[in-house]
Amino acid sequence: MRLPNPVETIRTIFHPPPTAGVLGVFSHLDATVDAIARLRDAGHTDFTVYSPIPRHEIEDALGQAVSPVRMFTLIGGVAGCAIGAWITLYMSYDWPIVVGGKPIGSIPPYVVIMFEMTVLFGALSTILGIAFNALFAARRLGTVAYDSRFTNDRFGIFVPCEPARQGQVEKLLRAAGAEEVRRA
Amino acid sequence: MDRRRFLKVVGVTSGGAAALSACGIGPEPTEQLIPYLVAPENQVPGTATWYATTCRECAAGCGLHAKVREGRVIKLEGNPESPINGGRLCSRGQAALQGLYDPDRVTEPMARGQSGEWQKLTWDEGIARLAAKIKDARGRGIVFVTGLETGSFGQLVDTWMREIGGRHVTYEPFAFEALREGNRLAFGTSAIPLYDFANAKYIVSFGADFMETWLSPVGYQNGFTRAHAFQAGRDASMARFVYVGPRLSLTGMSADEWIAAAPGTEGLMALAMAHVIASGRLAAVPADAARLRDLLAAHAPGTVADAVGVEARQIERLAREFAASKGGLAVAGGMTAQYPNGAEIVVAVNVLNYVAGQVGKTVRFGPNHALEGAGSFRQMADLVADMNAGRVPLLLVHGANPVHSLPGTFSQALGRVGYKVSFSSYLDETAAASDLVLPDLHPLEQWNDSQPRAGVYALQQPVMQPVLPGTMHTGDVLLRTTGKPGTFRDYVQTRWRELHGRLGRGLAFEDFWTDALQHGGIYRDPPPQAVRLSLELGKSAPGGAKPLLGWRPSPEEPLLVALPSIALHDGRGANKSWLQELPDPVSKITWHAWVEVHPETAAKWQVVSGDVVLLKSPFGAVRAPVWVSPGIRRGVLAVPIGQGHKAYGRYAKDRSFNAFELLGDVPTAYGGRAFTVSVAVARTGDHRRLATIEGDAREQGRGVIEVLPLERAERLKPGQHPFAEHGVPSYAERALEEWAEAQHKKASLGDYAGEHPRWAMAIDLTKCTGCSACVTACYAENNLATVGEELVVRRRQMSWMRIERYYTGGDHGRPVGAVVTPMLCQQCGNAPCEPVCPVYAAYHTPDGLNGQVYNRCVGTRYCANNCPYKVRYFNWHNFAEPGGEWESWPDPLNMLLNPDVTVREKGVMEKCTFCVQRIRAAQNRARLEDRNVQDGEITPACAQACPSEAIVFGDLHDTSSRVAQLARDPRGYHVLAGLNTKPAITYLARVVHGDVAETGPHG
Amino acid sequence: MAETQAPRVTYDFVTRAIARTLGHPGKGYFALLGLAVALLGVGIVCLLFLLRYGLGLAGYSHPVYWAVYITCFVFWVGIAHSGTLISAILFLFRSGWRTAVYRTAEAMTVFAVMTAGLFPLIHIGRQWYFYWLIPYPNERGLWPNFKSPLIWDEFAIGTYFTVSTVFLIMGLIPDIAAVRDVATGWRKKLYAITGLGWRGTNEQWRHYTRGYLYLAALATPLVLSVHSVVSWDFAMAIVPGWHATIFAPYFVAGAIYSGVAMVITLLVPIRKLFRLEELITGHHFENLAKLCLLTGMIVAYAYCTENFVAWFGGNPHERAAFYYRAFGPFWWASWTMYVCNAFLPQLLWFKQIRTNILALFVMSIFVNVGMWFERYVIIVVSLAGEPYERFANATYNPTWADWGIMAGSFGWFFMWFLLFVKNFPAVSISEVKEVLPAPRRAPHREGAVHA
Amino acid sequence: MTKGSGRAAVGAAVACLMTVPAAAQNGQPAAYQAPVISDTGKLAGPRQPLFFRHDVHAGQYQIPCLYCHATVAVSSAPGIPSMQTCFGCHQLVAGGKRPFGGGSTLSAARDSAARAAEAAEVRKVQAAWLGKKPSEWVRIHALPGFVRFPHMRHIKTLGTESCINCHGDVRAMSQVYQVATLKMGWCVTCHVQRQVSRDCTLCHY
Repeated sequence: MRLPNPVETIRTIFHPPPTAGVLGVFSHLDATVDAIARLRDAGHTDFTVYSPIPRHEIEDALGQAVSPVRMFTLIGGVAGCAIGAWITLYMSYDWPIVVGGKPIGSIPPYVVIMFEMTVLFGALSTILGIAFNALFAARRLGTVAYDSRFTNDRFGIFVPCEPARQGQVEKLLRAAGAEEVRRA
Repeated sequence: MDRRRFLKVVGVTSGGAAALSACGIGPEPTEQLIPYLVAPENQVPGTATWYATTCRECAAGCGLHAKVREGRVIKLEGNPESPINGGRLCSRGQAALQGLYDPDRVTEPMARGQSGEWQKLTWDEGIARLAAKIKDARGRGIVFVTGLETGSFGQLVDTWMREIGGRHVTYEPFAFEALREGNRLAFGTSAIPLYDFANAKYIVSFGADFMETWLSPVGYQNGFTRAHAFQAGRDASMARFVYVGPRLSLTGMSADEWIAAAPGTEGLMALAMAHVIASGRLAAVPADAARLRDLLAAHAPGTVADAVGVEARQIERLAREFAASKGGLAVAGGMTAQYPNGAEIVVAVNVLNYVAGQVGKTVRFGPNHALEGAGSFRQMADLVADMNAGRVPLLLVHGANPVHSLPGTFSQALGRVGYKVSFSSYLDETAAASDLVLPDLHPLEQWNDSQPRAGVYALQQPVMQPVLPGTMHTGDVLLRTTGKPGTFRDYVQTRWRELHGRLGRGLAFEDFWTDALQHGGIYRDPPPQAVRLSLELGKSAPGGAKPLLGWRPSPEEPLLVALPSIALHDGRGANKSWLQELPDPVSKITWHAWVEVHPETAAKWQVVSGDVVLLKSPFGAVRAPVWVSPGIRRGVLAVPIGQGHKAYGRYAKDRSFNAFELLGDVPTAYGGRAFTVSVAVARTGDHRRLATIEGDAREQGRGVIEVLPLERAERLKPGQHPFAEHGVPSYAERALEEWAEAQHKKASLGDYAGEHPRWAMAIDLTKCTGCSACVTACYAENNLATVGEELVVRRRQMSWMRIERYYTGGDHGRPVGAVVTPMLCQQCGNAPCEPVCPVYAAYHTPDGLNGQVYNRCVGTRYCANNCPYKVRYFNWHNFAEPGGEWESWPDPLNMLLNPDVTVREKGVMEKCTFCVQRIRAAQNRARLEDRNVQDGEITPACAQACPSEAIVFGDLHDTSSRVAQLARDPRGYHVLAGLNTKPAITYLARVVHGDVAETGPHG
Repeated sequence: MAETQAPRVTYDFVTRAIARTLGHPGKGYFALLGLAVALLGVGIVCLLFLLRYGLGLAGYSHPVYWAVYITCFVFWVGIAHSGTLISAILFLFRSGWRTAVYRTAEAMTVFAVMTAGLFPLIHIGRQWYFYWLIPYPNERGLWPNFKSPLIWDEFAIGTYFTVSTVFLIMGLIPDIAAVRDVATGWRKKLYAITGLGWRGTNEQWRHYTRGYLYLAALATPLVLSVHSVVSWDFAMAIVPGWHATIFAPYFVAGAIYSGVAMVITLLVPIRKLFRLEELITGHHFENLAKLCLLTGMIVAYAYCTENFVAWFGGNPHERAAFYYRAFGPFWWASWTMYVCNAFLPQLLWFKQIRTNILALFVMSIFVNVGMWFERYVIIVVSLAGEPYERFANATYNPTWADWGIMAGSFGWFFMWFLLFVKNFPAVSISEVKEVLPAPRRAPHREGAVHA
Repeated sequence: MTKGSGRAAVGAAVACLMTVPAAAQNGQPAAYQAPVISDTGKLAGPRQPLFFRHDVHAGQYQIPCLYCHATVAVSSAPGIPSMQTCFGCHQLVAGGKRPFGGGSTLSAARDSAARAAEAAEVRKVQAAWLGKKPSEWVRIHALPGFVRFPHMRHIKTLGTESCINCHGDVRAMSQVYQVATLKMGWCVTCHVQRQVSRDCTLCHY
């Protein structure tokens, strides 16, 4: 057998084959929300909604669960605090040196370090959480149709579905008020 | 110890390496290790050897111990066996080291060429040239000018001059002619007696600065503090000291009472006191004092009070106290009181001593001072006359710099001299003006001897081989010129053989000689010499008249007093950076001269400190920066002597002004030189920032210096602590102590667990005079950099030991006084400097020091900000960089670096660590001998040098140690104790007679 | 507030208006950039001299061991504070007016911290050993001293720099994506990469908004802590004039005060330069002005407290220190600070001043100067004035080395800032849109919910 | 990592220490015969002006270290022997007559050549003495200027055979080279192991 061409493999990773489906472009928020409701009624679950800004109308309509990012923050913060406590105390006792007649390991000054480490690690792990969840682990990122207006002033909904059912979806979206619908 | 072998050593050897490894922070590249060819005896690499010799920086002739490491002498300390200084040493003496390693020394013989440029000569050429010159000048008035030489060298010169029909003039700018003449007038002998300060009960100084340059400052200061120190329980515990003079000098600052009598009238005051004593029969007045009746009658306090400017009551009081003390001592004849009538003042003071029956007690003739043998200023004047008259075809100069001390006249006269030969080691003004320079060895490289005081035969031996191979001992030069056999060493020895005959006490000569070498000389007590009032004295006082009022300064022009600088003496110290950077004990100014002006006078002239004024005397004019000081009499000005060199070396040249230029060159009646002159003062409009280390002249009641009146001090019981912090209720006290205890427990880990010493210091402010010998000692011991004038102006001096001088009184009619205290690292128990250091460079050692790890320091300088005592110093530049702009040890000065102390690099904080290197050395020694360090075994450099023994060092945890006892003394207090820094230094409050001198508004 | 917006301000308008600022820069821009780089050059030259010949080139004297460099350090750290305050705290408070200004403020924060961070390194004696302050395992087995406020500083500033940087980048992502989709040429490539593939899907927004919220929640206490720690560099020392309990709040207020002033100083020209009058309105400036007034009043109060306690406490050292401040040789510095920081801002009580942008600009300059002098007075004058030991006190004169490196720091700061505003959206696109009425078919009450 | 290596070094040093006194007692190294060195280029350590063989002097002939480094027990500096010390023996000892380590394997020619070479080195010593030109040794164990190392205390505590702890077993070195790093971590590890103080001002002042 022949080895897979590495260049090919990488391309397929970064440019996966497009997902089949329908893309609706909306110019109005309420229309988008309406469309979401209709889609959910029609039993569609895993469609993607584009919006230039975050709106909780959309979030509510989608009924999403709370983001898991908060766990990252919590764990990061706690870890940071612990690390802060550890380095200060360990490093003090590793080579005990008296300064100003103070105890070798004096907690009050170390609280400052612990606090700063809490914030530092909390923040960094939050970033990780966002990047991990939103940018890399986002479902079907890059495989679904996209329109550059979505970051400007248009809302969009992409409904993945096999060509056979695309007709209904188109109809549904138009009915909801999409100003433009195209197949992908 | 066999010197010959030592001098055979080839190469300074690994000493050089040690010096290198002491330079700069950071590992050195691989270097060569050059072994000795022959290992010298009693020289252990890495361990110091000590040699005894004699200090030749002034006429006092203190005994020295020279510390030698790997063939380099690196420190000078006093020789404890010498009766002159008893192991103590002043700044000038310690700085002799910098004269030895002076980077501007003349390296080899030189002669003036046709076009006046210097030409190097070989010694044979040089000596041949000298011999030739002598041959054709023989018998036509050859003159040899030397400093005071009371030993073999002086004798050699004398005999030689006699042979070739020349004359030998010994010239000391401070020759104390007034004192000698005064003694001659009073007692018929021009001898200078020994003044027994140590056993005096009441001391009155009429302008004698016996702590600065007067005769034998170290010994006299030591004696003074023995008498003046406060010692609980000692009967008549503390002598009273009254200082009479126009200026509050260093000596005056230690006085219990300063009386600024009208200049020139000190004699009247002394006579008035004598009058009171004699007329009141207050003391056992000697019978022959009756001859003085007329004289004294003419000087009743009431008669002289107005002239002196002191109330009669005060004079009477002083007289009564003086007599009642049964141990009065009056001294006079300092340069600052060397008026045209200086001799008369000395006579008057002699009369006072005599009338009080103190002559023979506190004033002891017999162990007379060597200065008796010094030439007089008149001889110098005669010489100048001869020179001008062209009667001097050949002039030889050694150990004197008359061109500087006699600007104008002498240098002009030099032009009329046929040929001038200088034996100076440096290219000073006189050497620069001569035709031939035959560089002498430094006294530390020389064989020689001297007799600083009758009965003291001090010996000089070379403590190291010559730094400059191209120099030669002038004694040897003379011997070779005259074709005499043997070296000068042999010459010295032959003299000592003769001495051995008289004082040998049956020892074999070799033993006698070795013994003398080891002890620095032979010390004997000469028989006391009885003196009686001279017969002239009565006659010289035709009754009624005021014979001793010979001279009064002109009333309209201010009188200027030229004062000898404690650091630069007559200017011979000017090329030593240690002495230049040593803050003047009074003015705290470094590197330049100044003119002292009384605040009221300054206000009248509208000048402030730093304004440059023009001083014009009949003899010359100089531009001088003003320093406004309450420590001087209204209408009197004072300028220090010693600066303003035109040559002499990089540190001395073109620095400030030469006070000698203002002084007259006409001998006074007593054959001396008046150090006072009336001047006209004009503002120049210029201003300069003084290179001073003084921030505030007033202590402002910050509790830095505590003062106790004697009555209270005597009533203090052990256990009392008048200076303890008040205001904390006892329960809080207890709570605080428990808390501190808990803290301490949590800090007793690792190296800190178990028993450790707590190194501590006690400083007795009653003894400390502010002479600053400790400062120079610190420079020498700890490789402190000198930073130069510009940086001192920016307050960047490196002195770990800062002598703070605060003025007291002066307002609301309170008498002006001054208090001094040495301020050094307090080695706090709870040091504010330590916790702020991010890298533990400043930390607490188990034995209670504030360690400062130079190589760990990154230089955040946070510690210095947080030090309330401000005793941390920062290396703003690289002071060790060879050839660098701020180089502090230009070769060969770097040879005096102490290899036991790291030379700090740029960007590093440094500070006093109680000479930790000495502590560790002592601990190593003890460990080798399987014993503990004994109390008193460790002496920091400052404590070792202190002429008044004010500093005591030891272990606070050893309750029997001296320092622990002093720490419990009721007089003890901690500076800024309110900050809870727990300092290791206990200051013992200064005890004063009379009421407390206010230290400030809150004081 | 939606009503206040002109109808022509639509989503599209916002995108275009802000994308336009990223166009090809003009002569004026390059002139400014050149000036900044020149200043930086001056600073670098001075620094090289300092490294070669030692800190002695600067104006330090015996008791004044910290001076202009630390003054600049605190000054820049202070500047840094408003950024995170506006972006984080006001974000939590949901105050809509922040959206137009927070990006500038945040960028300013990051670059100010970058500037501030240099000074501790410059001012230490052996700059080449700065890394000894970092706890890294080394052959000697030595660790830094965590009891030293300087180490706290190191951690606080380090954390602050990291967090404010990621905070800035987070906010940028959707906007970069927005400009990516309208940009052309090399910029499109640049934004395609820096946009990290943002498309504004519901998934992305879901995590993004949450994460942003938590970041803000973390940044808020951080802001307060950082300048508190900086203030402890002084408050933990026993120098009279430093050793005060009010220092932390006093410094934080001062920091925000100076920061807001600097925001005004920067926004006014940017607004003109980029013609963003519709987006950054007088309304925004007035709010900034109010913030200025508030913090300014706190600072003024702190001044009063300091002086009152010094007098009332009766500690001779404390008294002397504050007397020296007001009437000693540095009186001019002290009174500059009192006038610029405490008296002048009182003008902000008048609406005419608050709404007059030129007046605000001038005022902000004064406040910046005043706040620099506040630090100068606290650091230099306290050290020179009352070092406990009367004998050791001395004056202080800065030298060219001080001024040169300070000038360099301004060059450094403005260089980065100018580069930023020309290459990344200086005003947040998505957040500005958020406070606009969303496009709807049916009219709908908006603002009430969001503004 | 660095710390670890330091520990390893000390471990080794300690091991040596324990073997040595025993060896000294039963005079074990008597059997030791220093090898013939034909090519000094291969040897570790810097080339010295004079090819002084510690392995011959201290190893083969068991001359105690203190014979030449006389002050090590009383002073912070061990002291380099004066040329006089060298000449003291070498005015009698011409060199090149010692039993060679593995000498048996040498051919007669190479044997005599080697002996000639060693004798030549000895003549250098005599020349140095007579010419009053001390040879300039290249320093191998150098500490930075800010470190104080009191040799005598270490000798006092660890005994006169303990030199090898830091200098390696020079008795087996034909040319001396640096064995221990002599870096601070290395010193400290030993101080910690032996539970002696590691206070900074023991060495830094």
